[in-house]
Amino acid sequence: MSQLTTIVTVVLCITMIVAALMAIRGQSVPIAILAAGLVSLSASVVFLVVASPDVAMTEAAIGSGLTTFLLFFVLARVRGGEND
Amino acid sequence: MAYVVMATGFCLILIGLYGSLSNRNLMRMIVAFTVADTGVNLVIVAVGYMSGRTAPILDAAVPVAEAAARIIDPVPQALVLTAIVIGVGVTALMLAYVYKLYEAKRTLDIGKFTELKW
Amino acid sequence: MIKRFAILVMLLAVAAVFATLTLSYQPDAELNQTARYYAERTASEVGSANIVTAIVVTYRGLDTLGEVTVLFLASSIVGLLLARGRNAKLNPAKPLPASELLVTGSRLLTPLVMLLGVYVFVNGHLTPGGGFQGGSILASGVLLMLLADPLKHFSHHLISALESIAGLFYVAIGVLGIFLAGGFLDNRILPIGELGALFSAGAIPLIYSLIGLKVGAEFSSILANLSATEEL
Amino acid sequence: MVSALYIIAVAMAAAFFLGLLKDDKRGLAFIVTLATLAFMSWVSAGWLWAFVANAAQPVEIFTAGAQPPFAINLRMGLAEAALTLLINLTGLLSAIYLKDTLLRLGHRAMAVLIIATMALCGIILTRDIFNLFVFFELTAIATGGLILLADENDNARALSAGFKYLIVSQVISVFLLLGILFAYHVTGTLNIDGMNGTQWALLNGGAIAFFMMFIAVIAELKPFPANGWALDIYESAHPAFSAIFSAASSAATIFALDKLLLVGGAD
Repeated sequence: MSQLTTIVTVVLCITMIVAALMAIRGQSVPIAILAAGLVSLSASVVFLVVASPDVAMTEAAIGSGLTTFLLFFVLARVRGGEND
Repeated sequence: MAYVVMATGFCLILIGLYGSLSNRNLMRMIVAFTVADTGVNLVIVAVGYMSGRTAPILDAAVPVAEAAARIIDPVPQALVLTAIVIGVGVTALMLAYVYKLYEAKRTLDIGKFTELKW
Repeated sequence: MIKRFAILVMLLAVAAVFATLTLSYQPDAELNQTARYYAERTASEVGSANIVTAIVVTYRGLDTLGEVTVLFLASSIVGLLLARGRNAKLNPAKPLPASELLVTGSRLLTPLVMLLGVYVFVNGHLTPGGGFQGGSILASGVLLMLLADPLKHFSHHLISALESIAGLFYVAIGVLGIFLAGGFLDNRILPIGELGALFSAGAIPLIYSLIGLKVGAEFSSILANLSATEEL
Repeated sequence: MVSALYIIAVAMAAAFFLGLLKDDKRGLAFIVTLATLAFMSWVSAGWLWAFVANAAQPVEIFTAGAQPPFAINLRMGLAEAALTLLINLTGLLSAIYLKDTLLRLGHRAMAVLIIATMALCGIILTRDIFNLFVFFELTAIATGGLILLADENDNARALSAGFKYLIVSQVISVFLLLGILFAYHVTGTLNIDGMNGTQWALLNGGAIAFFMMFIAVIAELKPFPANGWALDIYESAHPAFSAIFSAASSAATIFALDKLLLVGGAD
């Protein structure tokens, strides 16, 4: 396993953990949703590095694409209760 | 390599579970669950990984004869495909619930639905 | 404060379990018996170049059938939940019209996104990708249309009709497998063809296209139901 | 005897067919629902009669034309026949009892009811642990949907009970999925009978994997600490649904627990 891919994986894993912490600690809900989208996005790149392209496509298309949009869509409808 | 990805997956699950159980806002709970689901998917794919092998696609690069020696374990990938779509199904359902709960009580704080035992 | 402390203690226990799992885990050097069977037999038995697709559609077809039913359930229940409130309010507030950039952009992009979605699930058995990925790409195409024209009334009946027809065909192909080939959801009801051709791997392209249409229709119906709600 | 696979195939075909009907044809949709549930009960009653009267042997049903450890197989034995009959009859009787609610809510609620009954039968029939997980998820989502059959006035309670139920079932499915996966890694197969052979639970990591699966399925049974939210579901949901939720799904979960004990090597 070449050095480069190991470094890329480690960097991506660190960004994922930081983004996950932001997702639960975020100041406001939109930032939390964006952080969760970032977690899914970097997870799909890690799936590519771990030689599973099918899962990478699914995670990218469904995990970061549709889930993030669903969350923002409902958040727009439920704006009032955001900060309680 | 597999250890790094698996350790990250387990950290994501722990962060997701902590976030969903300790937050009072409904939307934050769902966001934390999405993170936990991504963590579970990472662990599953990490278990199927064998270093130095390639993706389970039979083409010019991986002819059928040497397939068994050169590909990683395809079964966890098939399981993760199902797990991701189930996670999205449940998330969509929970979001519809949040909309209706907000419509009923005009608040997203789970503590306000106190007529229940919990 | 007590509740937070209790959660922390519980998660520490769970973290200990995960740590022992990670430490005691050794990646095995050779494929285990199930994976070895799939690696060697997929080309001859199922004829699909993408082994993961062969497992998802044929060997573990019942899982995928259950999987598609999970999405069917999710979209039905979301429809059930959100439909009740909708007929109460007859005149939805006029949402602000989408910007010029978005309308023209989506008019150009939507056909391309749909084409990509169809390509992904038609070639599911050759290249990475398949019904679920193609279906969600289709749904993001529909999503683009929803964003560009919020008031465009999506006929829910058309979407649920498409979803049900695709589902019925999928179950019919499954039952056909019992009579014509080895068992329920067996893909040898059509000729396997030679590895790598578009019309190879028996009924897998057909099944995965139906799944793609069904997943796309289900996600679109969830999005259409959500977009028809009012801002509270 | 009609193969037990038709319980699952016909239920799904009927649920998808209901989506085709226009919204005003609710009477026809209700008739289709009753016919499907009656057919499912008839199939399992036929098997029960075959086992009781002329002592037939348990039957393995293979799917996808491959041997069990490499494809999913279902087993129809005396216990399975009796339990599926219980579940299908519960589904049928509660459909009759829910007649006015189902007609008010339309064909989607009927499709959810059919799929809930089918998923419970699936938990009992399947001999593959990941398939067990998929049917558990189907039951959890269908329960989340069926809770909404409650009448209009105390809607908020039903909704919050349903939401809490979905949260707990999400946490349970995280542990069940991890348990299944590490069990697969240690034994190399996903089939319950395949796992039963090797005393794998004592090997490296196997004990923890089995423990996680075991805890997840026990949590599905809603024992003491978790019964806070389960009580609210019983109170706020429609009585017919409480019948399904308590009798049928507990029976299915206990049987799944029994199968898991088989996996652990307790023969």
